[in-house]
Amino acid sequence: MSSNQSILELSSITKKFPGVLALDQVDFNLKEGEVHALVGENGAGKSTLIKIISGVHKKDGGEIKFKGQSVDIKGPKHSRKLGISVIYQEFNLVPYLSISENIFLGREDMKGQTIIDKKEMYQKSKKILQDLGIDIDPNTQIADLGVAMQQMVEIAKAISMDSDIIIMDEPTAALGDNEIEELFKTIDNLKEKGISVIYISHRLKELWQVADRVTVFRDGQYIATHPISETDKDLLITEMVGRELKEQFPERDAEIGEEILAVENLNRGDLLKDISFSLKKGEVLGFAGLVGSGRTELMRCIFGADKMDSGKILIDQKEAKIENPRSAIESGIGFITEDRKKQGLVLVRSVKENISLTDLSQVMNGMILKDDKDKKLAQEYIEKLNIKTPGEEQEVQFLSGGNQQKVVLAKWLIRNTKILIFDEPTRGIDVGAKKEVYSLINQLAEEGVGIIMVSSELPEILGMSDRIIVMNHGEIAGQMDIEDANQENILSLATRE
Amino acid sequence: QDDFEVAMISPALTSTFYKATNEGATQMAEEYGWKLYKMAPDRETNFQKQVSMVEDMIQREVDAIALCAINNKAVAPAVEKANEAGIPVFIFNSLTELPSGDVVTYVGYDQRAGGRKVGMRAVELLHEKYGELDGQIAILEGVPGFHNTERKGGFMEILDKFPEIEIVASQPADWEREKGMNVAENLLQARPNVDLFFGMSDAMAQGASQAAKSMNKKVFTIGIDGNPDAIEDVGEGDLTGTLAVFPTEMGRITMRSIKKYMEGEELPQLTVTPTMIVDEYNYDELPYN
Amino acid sequence: MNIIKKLKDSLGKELGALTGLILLGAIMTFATPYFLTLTNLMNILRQSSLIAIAAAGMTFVIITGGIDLSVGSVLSLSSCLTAGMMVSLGWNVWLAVFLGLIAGGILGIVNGVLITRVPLPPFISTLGMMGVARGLSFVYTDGAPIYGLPESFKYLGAGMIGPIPFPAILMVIIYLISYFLLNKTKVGRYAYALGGNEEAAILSGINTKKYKTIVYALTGLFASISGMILSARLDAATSVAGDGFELDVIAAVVIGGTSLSGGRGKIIGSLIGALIMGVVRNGLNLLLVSSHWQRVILGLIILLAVTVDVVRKQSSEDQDGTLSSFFAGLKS
Amino acid sequence: MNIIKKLKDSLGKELGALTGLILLGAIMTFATPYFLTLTNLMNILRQSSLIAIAAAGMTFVIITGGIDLSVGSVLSLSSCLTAGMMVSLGWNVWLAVFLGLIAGGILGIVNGVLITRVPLPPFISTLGMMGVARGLSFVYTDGAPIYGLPESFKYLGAGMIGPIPFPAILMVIIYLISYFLLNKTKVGRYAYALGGNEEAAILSGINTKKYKTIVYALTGLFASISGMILSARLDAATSVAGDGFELDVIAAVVIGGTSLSGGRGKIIGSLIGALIMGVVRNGLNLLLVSSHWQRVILGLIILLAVTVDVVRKQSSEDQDGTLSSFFAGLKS
Ligand SMILES: Nc1ncnc2c1ncn2[C@@H]1O[C@H](COP(=O)(O)OP(=O)(O)OP(=O)(O)O)[C@@H](O)[C@H]1O
Ligand SMILES: Nc1ncnc2c1ncn2[C@@H]1O[C@H](COP(=O)(O)OP(=O)(O)OP(=O)(O)O)[C@@H](O)[C@H]1O
Ligand SMILES: O[C@@H]1[C@@H](O)[C@@H](O)OC[C@@H]1O
Ligand SMILES: [Mg+2]
Ligand SMILES: [Mg+2]
Repeated sequence: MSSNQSILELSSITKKFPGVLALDQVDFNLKEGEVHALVGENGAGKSTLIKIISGVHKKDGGEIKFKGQSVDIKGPKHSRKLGISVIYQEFNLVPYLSISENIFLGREDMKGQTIIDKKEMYQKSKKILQDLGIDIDPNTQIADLGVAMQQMVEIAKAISMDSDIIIMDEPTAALGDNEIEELFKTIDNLKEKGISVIYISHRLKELWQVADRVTVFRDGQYIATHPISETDKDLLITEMVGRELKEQFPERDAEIGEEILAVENLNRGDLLKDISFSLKKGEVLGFAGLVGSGRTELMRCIFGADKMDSGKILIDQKEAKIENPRSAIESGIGFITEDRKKQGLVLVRSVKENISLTDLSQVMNGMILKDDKDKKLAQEYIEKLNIKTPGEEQEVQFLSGGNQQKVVLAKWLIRNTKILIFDEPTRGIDVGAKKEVYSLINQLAEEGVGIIMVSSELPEILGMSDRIIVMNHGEIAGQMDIEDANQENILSLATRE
Repeated sequence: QDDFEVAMISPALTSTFYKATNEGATQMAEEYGWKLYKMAPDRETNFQKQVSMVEDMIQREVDAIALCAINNKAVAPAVEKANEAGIPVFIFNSLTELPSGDVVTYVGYDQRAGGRKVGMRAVELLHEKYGELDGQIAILEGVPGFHNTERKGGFMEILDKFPEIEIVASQPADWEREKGMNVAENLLQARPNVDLFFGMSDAMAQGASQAAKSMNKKVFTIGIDGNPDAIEDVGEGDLTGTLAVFPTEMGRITMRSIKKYMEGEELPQLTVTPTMIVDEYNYDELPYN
Repeated sequence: MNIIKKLKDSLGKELGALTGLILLGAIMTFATPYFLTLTNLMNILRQSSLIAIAAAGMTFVIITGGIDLSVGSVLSLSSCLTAGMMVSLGWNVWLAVFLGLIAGGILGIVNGVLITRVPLPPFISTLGMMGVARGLSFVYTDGAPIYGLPESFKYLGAGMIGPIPFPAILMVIIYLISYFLLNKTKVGRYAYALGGNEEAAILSGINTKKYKTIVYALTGLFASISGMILSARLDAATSVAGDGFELDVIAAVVIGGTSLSGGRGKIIGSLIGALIMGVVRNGLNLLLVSSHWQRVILGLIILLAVTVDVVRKQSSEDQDGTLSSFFAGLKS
Repeated sequence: MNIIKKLKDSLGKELGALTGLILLGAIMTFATPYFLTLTNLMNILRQSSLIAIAAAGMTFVIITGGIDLSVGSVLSLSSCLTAGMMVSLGWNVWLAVFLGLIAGGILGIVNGVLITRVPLPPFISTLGMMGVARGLSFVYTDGAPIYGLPESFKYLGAGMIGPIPFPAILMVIIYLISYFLLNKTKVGRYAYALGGNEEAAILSGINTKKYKTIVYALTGLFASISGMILSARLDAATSVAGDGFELDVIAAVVIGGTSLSGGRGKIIGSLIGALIMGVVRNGLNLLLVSSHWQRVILGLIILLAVTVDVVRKQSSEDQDGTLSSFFAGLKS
């Protein structure tokens, strides 16, 4: 339970990265047994603060007081010794080690000086997992686990350290609503034990479920701290972006035309069972569902990235032979993957090269690439999509997340794609960038593009779709028009056993 | 003549043979007050490096080049370049003429005759062992080239006359000791009754002797070269015998020839050096060292 | 000014290598009067051409994130085949050369197929091919050199056009072609893309298998061109030719600034890398440094070149924060 | 039943390699009467020990996701140093051996430091070291063999304990130690961890630099043990010893089922891999297959072994879809 005793006090913390002032004299105060949320736009400095607390980065200025005493945190090991454990934004598990080996990585129990005590760690892990309500053999390899279970292992790892402070950097980004609920229960348990939690999330709505207080950062600066009960979403958003951001989901005025894509009786192993649906010109079709319900898998099949076992795909009412992404693209489909860095972009190459990648013939004369054409094409889309970059030669890795997402979009737009699949188009990007993506989707729909939008964020599904399909265990659990949709009926379809 | 520069380019130093030729050459160079540049690629198969070395020495404008090449075709164009640059070329450890290019003199022994001498000794040894003409011989060859062809050719000239003695294998071991050991070890497995290894250079014969030892086999091992360490091995009974061609002396003779040439003396095209079979009875009374 | 900037841009990272080359040249000129002469420079070009030509192909492979350990064996096998066709079979020289080059290309294609279809990691696939091709070369020649190559063939190794050795001309032509392929055609663009992010390339509709295979084929082809030059120079084709060659070639590419992790690199860098190795070997020979020390020095140069590259990258980040923003960018 | 399952589990993927070894053994036994004799089996052990011992170290390196191209050169340099100390300086045999091993370890540490501190990619760092160590070995010996090693030293190569060659005993000991290190101590655990996910290892507070360096030091040390055995057997230490050895060693590890991408592998697999290579070489010799064809066949075996591995992995994934779900689960 939350007391008034501060366990961690940060004052005037400053952190410079070359060319970036990531943190500018920020303050942050964590009380015993409280869940303290930290919010801010992409790049506001949240993760940086965490990494300073956990000893990954050295602070350039300011003071850290832990349990009332000034400390100089020397590294991850040191911070852990102090009783701080972190669930980082990126997964940090070793795929080919077991659950228990991962939980105790770096602090193995030893028999004597040299021998690792496997049994002891196995027993301890079993206990911790049981406490979390998870029934799984701690000898299981991480590589054999699903996303949600991996996140649970991270949580188990954090808890096993008997820490006083647990920091969670976007723990729910990869979780579905069910797992999120489990997580929240766990957090409540921790709180009861007097453990303090720093909780970072872009899903503001969650905060009212878990947090006691919330602190807002903007551009590396401390803005405000509120008890959660004394604030609301609009206020937080205003503080985060520094301006009022009305109407998250812009209006769309698209004419819904004739059927452009139809999927009939598509099957793939146990993952996808008898899927049929259709998409019309100018329509935004939302796909909702829990994590692992098979949405990404379905899109990959439609796009030819995975093979279907049986089923038909019709484009413009004609059967299309889709064998690989190439033939899908030639049939007019574009796919904005859920993971832009792993699947969407060649990070070490320029904006220009990334944009023309899907259709080099546009920038070629015969067999020869024309640099001027290539440049012109890139410039055109940089302008059109308002991509913030010093120029078309900039390597994509140096752009911010939202702008990277726009580059991915551009590479499909150059093809005049008829059908665009967006898989989690706003994952990990901030409110401002989100709105721009929504506007682009609308604009495309208005131009007659058929759009499929897979998203795990219900408000987004509800705010953007004309029609919604809910998936559950690889099947279509239900379809509804937007007028009939609300959070409750989507969730009940998504969670029905 | 303080600044007289000679480049002595060997095929490699993996055989102590060229250590010995270098040694002999160095003694004379010191006596004459010459600068001697001793060069060699890492191994005898690496002719392309040797060619580059000759080219680079031409650039360096040395006054004479002494050269031994396992592959005489490969070096011929470089020798021609030396001719163009007016640098005299001396070949050592070979009497076989290059396909092109002018050489002042070839310093070496008749390798075919050497092969014959070893062949004779091999027949004697086997005859002694069995009391009749019988037995099996395995040959360890060097990197293909005229050294190889001549020595093997001479050996076979003799052995062809004794069909009772079987040549059970003839495999390359690149003039190297380690390869000689590995090949011999393999042969001793596949042909367990081999009586005698003819290593066409001492290094390979020494490798064969090691192989036999580690497999607990008694076999004769004969080489060609008479390198100082091989002579020692003969003394210690590790090597049955070798055709001594006195490499140290060959190095000296090479330098003497250069000296004579510089002094305007007319040299014969071939400068033949001595050879003799060395075994446990005569290893300590050799005419040169 | 503008031209200098443009040159700087287009050379990019290779500027480091170029500076290195110029520096080495200056040192050698200073250290020995024999270095800076026309004939010596031509020697260097001729001596460097073997590594340089194979390095052009290797650059493509490394840009795709791969590696080709089989270039030395391919060099040997293709040159032995050509020699055999000319000498034993008495075929027309240019037909034999043509078929030898084709053989090199096919060996490359086999690599490509193993890498894209099984799929095997490039290191393994080309390691296996290294053994197989070298073995076949031994089998074909029975370990003995093939001598007596036709005069017209030897031109490939010893010919001169004016003062310039023919292999040097060939090298320049290969680099022009490679530059063109890498910067002006799909092959190059896709090589960068799939080396940078193979999955993204596939999902962008690129036939990555095809283009990877092309790249390995090219490397096999270029390696066999080096093979022709070598056997023409030595007037013999041998099964031991090009032993250890792969590491020299990789070293040239790496010294030239191409990163082994794929996705980046410039063709001109590899040429400079090969020339650096050539200048060092030649200069040290002229300085009478033993070939033993030369090995040590070349090893150190590899370490130094890449260290300089790494350090420069780090410090340029310190100036503009690019890499850190890259790491920052790595998060979702 | 239980024991078999346990064995199967602990051998894991290596079961494939073991099956291969047994199969090869059966074929050879069938094909030639010379194969299945005590002395021949002992021969195989002795011959395989060189590669096997260095492969034990290489296994650690590859599990960390690295590679060590310098083992052959380190083998040569350390054995030449030891020989020099014994022969030219007349030092005590065991002191010389000890110092030679230390030298090998130090070369490994230098690799480790370059890799962790500069940081250089392992391929580059050990490629550079390969040149430097080989060069120093040439410099030290002037390229000529050092011979006349003391009798007591030769025991390392030629000694027998009962019917068993001493190198084979040494090999078994090294594998027991390696098994222990890899499975029971932090060194092994952390090797797996940092090969599987280096960032996670760092964030778990593991001193990855230290453990990587230890692993390279171990490899240098083991390579120099192989070096001692080789020079003891040859009764000479040579600067060309172990040329190309690195590729044999890597091949043994890979045939044994350790993945070049790091994070997985078993030590016993590498022993089996080395034995497979030994059995093939020995058996083909007994069958009088020319060394030329042997090269071809060994190349094919590398390709085959890894292909089988890849295919088996694919089919096992098709059954349980686990690995793909892991990849699906890697969030950005
Ligand atoms: N290692 C680093 N090197 C250089 N710059 C960095 C580094 N890590 C973060 N930054 C920069 O510091 C600023 C703050 O980044 P930080 O990761 O803390 O943001 P965040 O609030 O966690 O954002 P997000 O919501 O996207 O996770 C950004 O401008 C980022 O680019
Ligand atoms: N390429 C693949 N091969 C095999 N299985 C996969 C693959 N991709 C996903 N899966 C598995 O298929 C199931 C459906 O996953 P999918 O990613 O399609 O779900 P989703 O509804 O899109 O969820 P998410 O929100 O995580 O993207 C999961 O069990 C997942 O682990
Ligand atoms: O290495 C060999 C050497 O020992 C001598 O015999 O000549 C031929 C070879 O060069
Ligand atoms: Mg963050
Ligand atoms: Mg998904």
